[in-house]
Amino acid sequence: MDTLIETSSFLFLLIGSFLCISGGVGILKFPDFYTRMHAVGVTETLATAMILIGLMLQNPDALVLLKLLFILLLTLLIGPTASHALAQAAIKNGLKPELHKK
Amino acid sequence: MLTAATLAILIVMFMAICRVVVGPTLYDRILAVNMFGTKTVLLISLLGFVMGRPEFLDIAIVYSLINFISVIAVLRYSDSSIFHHSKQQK
Amino acid sequence: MLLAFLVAVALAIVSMKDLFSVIMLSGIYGLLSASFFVAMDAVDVAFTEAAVGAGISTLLMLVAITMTGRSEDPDRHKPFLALAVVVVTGGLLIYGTFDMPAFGSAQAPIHQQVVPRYIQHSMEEIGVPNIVTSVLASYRGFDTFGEVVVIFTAGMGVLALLSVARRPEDIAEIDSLNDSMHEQHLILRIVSKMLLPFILLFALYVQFHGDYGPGGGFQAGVIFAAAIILYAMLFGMSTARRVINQSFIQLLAAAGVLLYGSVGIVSLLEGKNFLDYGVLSDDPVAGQHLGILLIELGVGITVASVMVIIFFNFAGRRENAHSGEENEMQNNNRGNNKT
Amino acid sequence: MLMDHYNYWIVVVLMMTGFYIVIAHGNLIKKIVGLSIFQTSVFIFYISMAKVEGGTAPILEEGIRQYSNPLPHVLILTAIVVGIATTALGLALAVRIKEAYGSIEEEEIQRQDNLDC
Repeated sequence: MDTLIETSSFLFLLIGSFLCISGGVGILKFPDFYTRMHAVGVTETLATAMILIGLMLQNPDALVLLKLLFILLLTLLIGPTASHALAQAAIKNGLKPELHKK
Repeated sequence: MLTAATLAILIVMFMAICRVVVGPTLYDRILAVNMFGTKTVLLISLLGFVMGRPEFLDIAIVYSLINFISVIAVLRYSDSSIFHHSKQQK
Repeated sequence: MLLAFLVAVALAIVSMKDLFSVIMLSGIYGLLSASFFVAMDAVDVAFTEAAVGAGISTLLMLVAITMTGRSEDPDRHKPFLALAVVVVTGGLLIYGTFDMPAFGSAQAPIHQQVVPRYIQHSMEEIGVPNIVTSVLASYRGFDTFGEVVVIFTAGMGVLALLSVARRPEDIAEIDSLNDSMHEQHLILRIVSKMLLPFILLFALYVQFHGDYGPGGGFQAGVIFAAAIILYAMLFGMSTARRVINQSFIQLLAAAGVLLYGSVGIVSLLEGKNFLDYGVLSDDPVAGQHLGILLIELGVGITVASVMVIIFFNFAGRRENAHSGEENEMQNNNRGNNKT
Repeated sequence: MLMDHYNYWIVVVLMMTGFYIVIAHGNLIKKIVGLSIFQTSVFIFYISMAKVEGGTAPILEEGIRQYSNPLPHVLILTAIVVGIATTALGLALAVRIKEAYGSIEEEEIQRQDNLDC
């Protein structure tokens, strides 16, 4: 039974870190602010969730699980709101997305 | 496996720093700071597991809160500070 | 590894022109140094550095920047002389580090004299697992008392420097300005409405959890202040002032220091020296617990109220700078449409 | 051998960058940032001295024998909070200077001082 947990947590961590790296590459490569914003917004929340779940499987101690759950809920709540606020402020201050790019 | 994940996160943090230094517009920098914050939250929880001390998670919670508050503060004051600043040039 | 990042960020700060990105970088610098402290097993310190170094100092600098303009003129007077001085001092210091003990070696002199005593005896004498809190509160109670007074005076200093005389009609002016600006942050307000009780609760958890895990008066105070600042930012200064008015906060700051001092005096009256809590209840270890809890509470109250005072004054000064200009614009508008 | 003193060299390099910022830059706010860099490097110096190889965080638990040294942590804890208090005061002064002199560049302020006296 625990080998199953072990492999699944291993898998989660792997996918999580891969998503993280894709987010990192996204923030460097994408030409325009809004595309970068998209890359970071998506991977940030998902990768954090993946890695946290991977950590949860790692160690079934009650208190730790509770705290990890807190962090997970918090990031799920905070991530999108921060990106929303950022986009709203950017548009309001006249940062026009470049639509005509090839 | 944990160390591999911490290494991955360190690389991503380095990318975020490059974006902050290079970032043309102001909002790129705020975006990179936000991303950096969430990655440090992950790094700390991973470090907590690597070192076997679970109290690190309190710090991770505080981190995500502070990161959220500073991003909101930056946005709240950036639009009015530009407004304030541009008026002086008029 | 982390240290290499730190150096990179520091060098970037040197080369940056635009002050805004300098503050961004100083935020990242604080975050990085806090995660370095975590790697170095300094749990409490990472906690404080995260809450203070990354959070509050970036915030304060930001508010200061909105008043003092963002650009920084690039002239550097005689940089090479400065560079030379810096390089020389750096060389001497590095030369100094050669006879330092290797990093992380257990035989280093610092670990020999006092520390083993603390590690062995702190459990029986004070019964608090977190040695850092026990040393902070009871072994070195007097220093922490002095430090709380330092924070209090800093708060009073900022109050004296920046407190703005509120003319009655001025308040109406600022209220109209504030409420108009905050209508459009709708989503943020809802999310922070959900988040605020959680942050306040977490601050209390940190406050009373200081004995067993990382935490304590300072960190709890800063988190508490951060929650209030978030509220003040999103719902406007005037509403925040109505919820927590200025004089009450100043009273609270003084009360924190008073609480701390009174605990000391009580143990003085009982015949022991100034801050020896063993006396507070019949058996000494329970006395220590009680003493530490009260001390942490006093510290937490002072730190929270001083941070709020500092932020309110900074933001108040900024609102005033804004409304000052609004008045001029309105005056000259009124002026020219009258003519 | 090289790794032993790596931490201390990094601390010295950080200290020097902070020192350089304070000396070479005219802008007051930039100087305050330089000071905070200088300060944080001192903290890092203390904490890296406190680390014991294989020691864990100074919170007593049964099975663990080897702890990192808790004393520098206490010192740094108070130092950080005092540091934030001084930074707040410095910023408050910078704001008042801006209102009094109209700019926070060192030369500008000195020029106006020479004019007054």
